[in-house]
Amino acid sequence: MTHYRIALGGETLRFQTLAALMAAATPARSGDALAGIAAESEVARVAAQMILADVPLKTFLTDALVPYEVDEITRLIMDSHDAAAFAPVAHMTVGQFRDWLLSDAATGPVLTALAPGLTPEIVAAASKLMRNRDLINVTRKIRVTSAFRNTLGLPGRLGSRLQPNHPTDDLRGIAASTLDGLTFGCGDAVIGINPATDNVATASELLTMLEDLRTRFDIPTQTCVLTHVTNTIEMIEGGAPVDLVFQSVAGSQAANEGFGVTLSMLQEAREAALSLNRGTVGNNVMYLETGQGSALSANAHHGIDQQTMEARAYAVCRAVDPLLVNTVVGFIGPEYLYDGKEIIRAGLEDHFCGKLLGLPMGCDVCYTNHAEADQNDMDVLMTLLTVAGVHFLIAIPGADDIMLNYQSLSFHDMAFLRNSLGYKAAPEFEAWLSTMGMLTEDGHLIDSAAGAQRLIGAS
Amino acid sequence: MTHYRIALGGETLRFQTLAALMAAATPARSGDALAGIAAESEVARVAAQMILADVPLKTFLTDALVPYEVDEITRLIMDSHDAAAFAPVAHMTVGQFRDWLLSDAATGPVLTALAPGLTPEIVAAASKLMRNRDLINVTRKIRVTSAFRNTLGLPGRLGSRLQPNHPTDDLRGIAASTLDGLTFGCGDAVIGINPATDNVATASELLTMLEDLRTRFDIPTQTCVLTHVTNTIEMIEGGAPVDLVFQSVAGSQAANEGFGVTLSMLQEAREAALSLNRGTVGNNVMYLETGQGSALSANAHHGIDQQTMEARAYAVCRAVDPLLVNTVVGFIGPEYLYDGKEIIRAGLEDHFCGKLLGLPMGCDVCYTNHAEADQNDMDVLMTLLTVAGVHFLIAIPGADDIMLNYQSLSFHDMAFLRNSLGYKAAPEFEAWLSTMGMLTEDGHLIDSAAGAQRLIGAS
Amino acid sequence: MSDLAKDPWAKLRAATPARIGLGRAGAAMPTKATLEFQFAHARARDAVHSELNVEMLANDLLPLETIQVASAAADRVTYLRRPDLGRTLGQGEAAKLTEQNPCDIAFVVADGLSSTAMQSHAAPVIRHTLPKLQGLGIGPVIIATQARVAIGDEIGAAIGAKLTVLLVGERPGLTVADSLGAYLTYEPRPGTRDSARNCLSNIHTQGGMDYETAATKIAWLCREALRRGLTGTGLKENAAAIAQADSGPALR
Amino acid sequence: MSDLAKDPWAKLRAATPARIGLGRAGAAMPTKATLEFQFAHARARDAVHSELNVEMLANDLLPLETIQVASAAADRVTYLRRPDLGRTLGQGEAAKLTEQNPCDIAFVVADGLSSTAMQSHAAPVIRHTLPKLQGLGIGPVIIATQARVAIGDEIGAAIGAKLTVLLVGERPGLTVADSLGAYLTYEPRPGTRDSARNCLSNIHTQGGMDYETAATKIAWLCREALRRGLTGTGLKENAAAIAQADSGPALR
Ligand code: B12
Ligand code: B12
Repeated sequence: MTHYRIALGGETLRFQTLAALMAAATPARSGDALAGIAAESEVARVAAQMILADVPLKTFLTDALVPYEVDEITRLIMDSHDAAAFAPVAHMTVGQFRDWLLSDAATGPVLTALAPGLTPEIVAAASKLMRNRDLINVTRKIRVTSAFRNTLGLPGRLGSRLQPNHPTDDLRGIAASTLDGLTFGCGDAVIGINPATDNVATASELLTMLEDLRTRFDIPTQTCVLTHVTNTIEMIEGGAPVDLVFQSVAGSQAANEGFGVTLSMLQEAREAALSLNRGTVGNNVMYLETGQGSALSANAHHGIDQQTMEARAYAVCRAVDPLLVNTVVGFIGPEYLYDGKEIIRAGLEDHFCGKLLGLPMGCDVCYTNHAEADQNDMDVLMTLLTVAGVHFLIAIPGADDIMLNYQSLSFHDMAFLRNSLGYKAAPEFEAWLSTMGMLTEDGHLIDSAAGAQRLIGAS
Repeated sequence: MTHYRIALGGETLRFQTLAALMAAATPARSGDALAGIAAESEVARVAAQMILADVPLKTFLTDALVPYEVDEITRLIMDSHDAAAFAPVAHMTVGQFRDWLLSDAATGPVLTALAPGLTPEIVAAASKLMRNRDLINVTRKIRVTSAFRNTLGLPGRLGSRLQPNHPTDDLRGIAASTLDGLTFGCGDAVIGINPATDNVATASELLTMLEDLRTRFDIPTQTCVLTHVTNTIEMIEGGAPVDLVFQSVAGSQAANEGFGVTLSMLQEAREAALSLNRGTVGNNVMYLETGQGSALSANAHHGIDQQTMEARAYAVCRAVDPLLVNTVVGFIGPEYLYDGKEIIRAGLEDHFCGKLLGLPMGCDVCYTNHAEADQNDMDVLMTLLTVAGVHFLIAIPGADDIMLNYQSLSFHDMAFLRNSLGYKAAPEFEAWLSTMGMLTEDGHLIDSAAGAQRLIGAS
Repeated sequence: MSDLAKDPWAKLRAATPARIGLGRAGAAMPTKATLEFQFAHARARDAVHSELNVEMLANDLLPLETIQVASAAADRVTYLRRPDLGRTLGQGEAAKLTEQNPCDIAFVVADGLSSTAMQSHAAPVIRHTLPKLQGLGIGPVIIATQARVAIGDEIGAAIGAKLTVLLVGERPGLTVADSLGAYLTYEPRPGTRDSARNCLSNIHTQGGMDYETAATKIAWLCREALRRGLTGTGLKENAAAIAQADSGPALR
Repeated sequence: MSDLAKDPWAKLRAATPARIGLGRAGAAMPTKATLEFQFAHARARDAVHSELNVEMLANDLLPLETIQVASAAADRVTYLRRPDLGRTLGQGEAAKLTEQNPCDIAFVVADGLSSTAMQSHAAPVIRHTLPKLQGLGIGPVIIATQARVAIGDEIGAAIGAKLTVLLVGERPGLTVADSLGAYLTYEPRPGTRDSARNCLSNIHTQGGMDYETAATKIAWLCREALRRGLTGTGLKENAAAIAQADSGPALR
C-alpha cells in the first residue's frame, strides 16, 4: 500500500511511509545511505520534497515516526506538545510553514512563542525544504538566552566553550590549555573537560582544579567535567563543586540506553544540580551534546533519517531547560557525514532545528581525519553559524583535540569571529576580560600579548 | 638543477621552479591537475607552502613567472610597479607578509596605500598560505569605492548587477527580467545584458532599450551590453548611449589574444567612453570579467597555476580604473573548479587578490550543471563574500541564466543578504528605491508586493 | 490595475522563459519555486551524462553521408574532466578522414555537453542550411562523440575543408537542456584560437534561435568567410546584410 | 617576569602535548603554526589508510597463539563507509573460531581506524597484562582486520569466551596517530550495547596512558567483571581499588 506518490517528469515516484518520505526528502548524506533509506536519485529527492511540502503539519502529531508505545522520547514529545502555542500554524502544510517562517510575519518573538507548539519532526521536515540561506535567515531572527554565572545568547554575542582536554587528564596540562584559551577570551559558555578516564575520583579532581582556577581569577563563568550523568550525580553527592550536569543524548530511547541514560536520570541529575544553587545570574544547570549519526551508529534509529533522529534528541534537551546544547556535528566520521559539504549542511540544520525548538543551540564545528574535510570547511561553517546567531562554539588549543582525536575550532578562530566579525563574549565575561586588560575599547582582543602575559604571569 | 627543496617527515621534496612551487602550494583544484602542475600529494602541497612561506617578496619582482619579453601583461606589471608603495613590506617573506596582513597593523588605509606596490604574483602567493577565514579577515578591512551614476563600495553596502539575459535578445523579454530585478532592489552596480548574438545593431538596440527604461524611471544606475570591446567602440562611434565598456580579460597576452583583445584596445575603449562624459557622481567607465581557468582553457597559461593567472588578469583591470570587476567563479565548469568546495575557495581567493590589488572586486557566484555543486554551495559563497565585504554580486531571475546556461544568484538572494544580513544598496540607488516605496525605513525590501506593483503597473 | 494586482506578472511572463515573477516568502524564494528549480537541476545533470545515439542521428541526416569519429576521451567521466582529450581525435580515428576529397565546407556534429541538443537539432539545422549553400562543395557530415569545439580543427584539417561548421551541444541549462551552438572556423588546423572562429548560440525550440534564422546566419557567415578568407573577430555578423541575403525559401 | 616576557609559554608548554602558546598574527594563527597543522593533517590522513602488517604483529605476539580473521568489509574504502560491515565477520571467517575451547578471556586485536596503533602497542599491552591475569583461562589472540569494536562480540561468542578484551586503533588525531583503545565486554554476543562495555582509551607513548597503567586497569576490570558478572555502566573504574590491587611486578 503506497501512502505517498507523485507524478514527475513522466514517471510516478512512491514512498511507502512518512518515515521513508522524510528520509528521501533529506539533502544527501552518507549516514542515510548507510541506513539504506536515502533517496535513490536526485529526482527522487525532489519528488519526496514536493510531496512533503504538501503534508499538513498536523500529520506529525498523529503519525508518530517512532511508536509511542516503545519510545519514551515519542511519549515526551507527544505528551508535552502545547496545542495553544501550535494554533497559529496548525492549518499549515510543511511547505506553507516554510514560507511563513521566512516571511516577515514570523518575527523573533513570534517564533519564541511558537516553540512549545513545535515538535522535532515538524522542524526537521521544514528544514528539509530549506536552502542553506533559508536556515540562516530563520535562525538569525530567533533569540534564546540562558544563564548561570553569565548571560548567554544576547544579540551580537557569541559564546565559546573552552575545551582543554588531555590524554591522561593531567591537571597541569589541562590548566595550561585553559590558560591558553582564557588569553584568547574563550570560555564564557563553559570551561568543559572531556575526561579521558571513566572514574569519579579523577573527575572530581579535575572539577576542583577548575573551581580553584575560576575563583582565583574571579572568572564569571561555569565549569564542567563531561563525564557520564551517573558519575556527576555521584560527584554531587560527594560534595564536588558541580556547576553543570553534562550528558550526551540521542533521539530514541534505545539510543539513549546505548548511552546508559534515561529521561528520569536526566531529571534526577538536574534536580541534584539545582539543589546546589551555584548559579549567580541564572539557574540553567544542564549541558547536553548531540550529533547526527549516534542513533544509527547504535542501531537504534528505527528506520528514521539521521537528521530527524537528531532533532528528536532536542526534545530530550528541551525537557531539562539547559544552559547549553551543542551538536558535535562532524565528530563521529564520514560514515554519517561524508565531507565538508555534508558537515556544513548538517551544522546549519541542527542549529536551525534546535533554535526553532527554543534551545540555546551551539555547535562543535568539527571533523575527523577519516572524513573528506579540512579546516577550510570549518572556517565556512563557523562563519555561517556565527552569522546565523549561534549560541556558542567550541574552541580548543590549535583546533587539535589531543584526546578525542578530531579537529574543532581553535581559540584563534573565536578571536577572528569577535575581532573581525564584531561579535562579543557574554557581557559579564567581557567585563572580566576588560578588567584583565585583554580587550580593546570596542571589545576586540588586543593585538599585543600583554593581557595574556598578565594572566600567565599570575598563574 | 633543483631550486627549491625541503626535508619533511623523513623525505626531501623538490620543486624545480618558482612556477612549480606556486602551483604545488595552491589548494587542490581540478584545473591545476588538468594542467599537470598540481601537488602530487597533500604532504607535497604543505611542503611547497612551507618553502613558499620563506620566499622573499622581492623574488617576484625579479623572477617573472611569464617572461617579460613575450608577455605584455608581465611588462605592465613590472613597469607599473610602485617601489615606494612597496617599501613597507619590501623586506618580508611571503609568510611574514601573510602574518602582517592579518595583524592589526595592516589597517584598511594602510592596505589601500600598499596596493600599487603589490603585484598579482605577490598577492597570489600570500593567498596560498591563507585559510578561508584569513582571506575573509583581510578583505573585510579593505575599502575600494568606485562611482559612475552612484557610489559603490561604501561600508555596509553590497552592490548587485542585474543580469536580464535572453536566448534571442528579445527586447520585451529582457525588459521583463529587468523589471523583475528592480522590484527586488537589484541593479545598482549595473544593469548588464550578455547579448546572445554578436552584432553591433542588436547590441545598440538593447542599449537603447535599457537607456529608455533607466531614464523613464530616473534610476541612478548604469547600463551595459557585454559585447566584445571592439563592438562597444563601434557603438560609441555610432552614437549609442554607452555607459560602460565591457570586456572579458585573462592573465596572459596569449589568453587575451584568444579573447581578441590587447591592452591598447582596452585603453582606447576607455578613452572613447570617457569622452562621452556620461557619469554623474564618478567617471569609472570600465567593467571587466575574469575567471579561473580561462587561460588554461585557451592553452595560454605558460605552465602557471590558474589562480596566479587569474590574479594577473587583475593587473589588466587595474590599468583601466574600472567601476566593476568580477570573477565569474564557477562559470566554465568542473574541468577548472571541480565542486562546491573548490568554487568557494576560488571565489574567496579571487576576491582577496582583487581587493588587495585595489580593485572594486565583485563576484558572479555560480556553477554549471556539469559541476558537482548546487545552490546550497552558492548560499555559502555569497554569504561569505558578503561578510568579506564584496563590492557587488550578480543576480538573475530565479538564479537561472536561460542564455548562458548556468546558475548564479537569484534576485531573492540579494534581498536575503540585504534584509537578513543588513547590507544596503548604493546610497543613490537606495534613495531611489525608497522613493519608489520599495524599502522599509531600515532599508529592507518591504514584505508586500506593493512597490513591485507600482513599478510594473507603470511599465 | 485590479488585474495587475491579481498577477502583475502575467503579461511580463509571456515575454521570456526566464524565471520571473516567482513571488517571495519574505526575502526567500517560495517553496514551490525552490522545488521546481531543484527538479530542473536534477534533470539538467542527467542531460550532461546522457549519450548520443549516433545511429539515430546518422539516420536523421540521410541521405547525407556521415562518418563517425571518437575523441581521445574514452568515456563521459573522462570527457568531463579532460577537455584536452575532447579536443583531439582518438588514436586511429584520423585515418577515417584522410581519404576524403577536399571540400569548401565540412559540417561537424559534436555531442559537446548536451547530446540531447545534437539528437534534436543537428539534422534540422543542417537540412535548413544546405539549400542556402548552393554552389559550394559540401563534404560528408562528421559525427564526433565525446567532443569539444576545437576537435573540428583537427577534423577540418584532416579532411581538407576550407571551412568547418561545427554544431555542438551547449552545456545544458536549467530551463533549456538542449541548446545547440554553431562554431565556424576558416582554414581549420590544430591550435586555432577561439578568436579566429565565429559563433552562433542558443539554437533551440524553447524561445531560442529558430532553425531558419540559424540557417540563414550560418549560410551568410559561410559565404562571407570564404569570400574574405577569415572567420573570427575580423568577421562581424551584419544583421542588415543577412536580412537582404536571405532569399532562399522559408522552410520554417 | 622578564623570562616570562620572553616566552611566557615555555613552562606551560611542557605540561601538555596540546598546541598551546602558538602566538598570533592579529586574530589568526601564525603562518608557521598553520602549516605545521596542515602537515599533521596530511600525515593523519595517511595513517587512516595504512594497512596492518598482520605477520609482523603475530610475530610480536609470539609465543602466544594467534588466529587471523577478516571483517565483512573487503577493503579500506568500504571499511570507512560501511561500519556495519566492519562489525561483522566476513563469510566463512567464523569457522576459524568455533573449534576453540571455551576460555575466560579472549584478547581481540582490531585495526580499527589506526593500524599503526595496533602495530606499535597491541603486543606490549598484552604482554604487560597477562602476568596480572594469572589463574584465569586465556584463549588465543584473535587478530581482526578492517574491524570495528563490535566485531569482538561475534568473535567472543564464537570462541565461547566469558569476556573479551578488544584492543582497537582509535581514530588518528593530529598530534597522536597511534592511540589504542581497550574495550571490555562481558558475555559478548552480537547485538551487545556499548553501554554494556567498559572502555580505556588513549593508550600510547606520547603523553598517553602507559602500558603498565593500562595493563593494571585492564586486569582489575577483568577480574571485577568476571567476579560481578557484568561490564558497562554498572561497573565503574575505582582508582583507589586499582592502586591497591596492583601488586604485580612493575615492568615499566
Ligand atoms: C567516536 C566516539 C564516540 C561516538 C561513537 C559512535 C561511533 N560510531 O564511533 C559517540 C559520539 C556516539 C560516542 C559516545 C559516547 N562516548 Co565516546 N568516543 C569516541 C572516540 C572519540 C573515538 C572512538 C574510536 O576511535 N573508536 C575506534 C573505532 C574503530 O571504533 P568503532 O567500532 O568504530 O566505534 C565504537 C567505539 O567508538 C565505541 N565507543 C565510543 N565511545 C564509547 C564510550 C564507551 C564508554 C564505550 C564503552 C564505547 C564507546 O562505540 C562505537 C560503536 O560501537 C573516543 C575517544 C578516543 N580517543 O578513542 C571517545 C570515548 C571512547 N567515548 C567516551 C564516552 C565517555 C562516551 C559517552 C559515554 C559520553 C557520554 N557521557 O554520554 C558516549 C556514550 C557511548 C556509548 N555508546 O556508550 C570516552 C570513554 C571514557 C572511558 N574511559 O570510559 C572516550 C574515551 C572519550 C572521552 N574521554 O570522553 N563516542
Ligand atoms: C563557456 C563559455 C565561455 C568560456 C569558454 C571556455 C571553456 N573552456 O568552455 C569563456 C568564459 C572563456 C568564454 C569566453 C568568451 N565568450 Co563565451 N561562452 C561560453 C558559454 C557559456 C558555453 C559554451 C559551451 O557550452 N560550449 C560547448 C562546449 C562543449 O564547448 P568547449 O569546446 O568545451 O568550449 C569552447 C567553446 O565554449 C568556445 N567559446 C566559448 N565562448 C566563445 C565565444 C566565441 C565568440 C567563440 C568563437 C568561441 C567561444 O571556447 C571554448 C574553448 O574552445 C556560451 C553560451 C552558450 N549558451 O553556449 C558563451 C558564448 C559562446 N560566449 C560568448 C562570448 C561573447 C565570449 C567572449 C567573446 C566574451 C568577451 N566579450 O570577451 C569570450 C571570448 C571567447 C574566446 N575565447 O574567444 C558568446 C558568443 C556570442 C556570439 N554569438 O558570438 C556566448 C554565446 C555567450 C554570450 N552571448 O555572451 N566563453
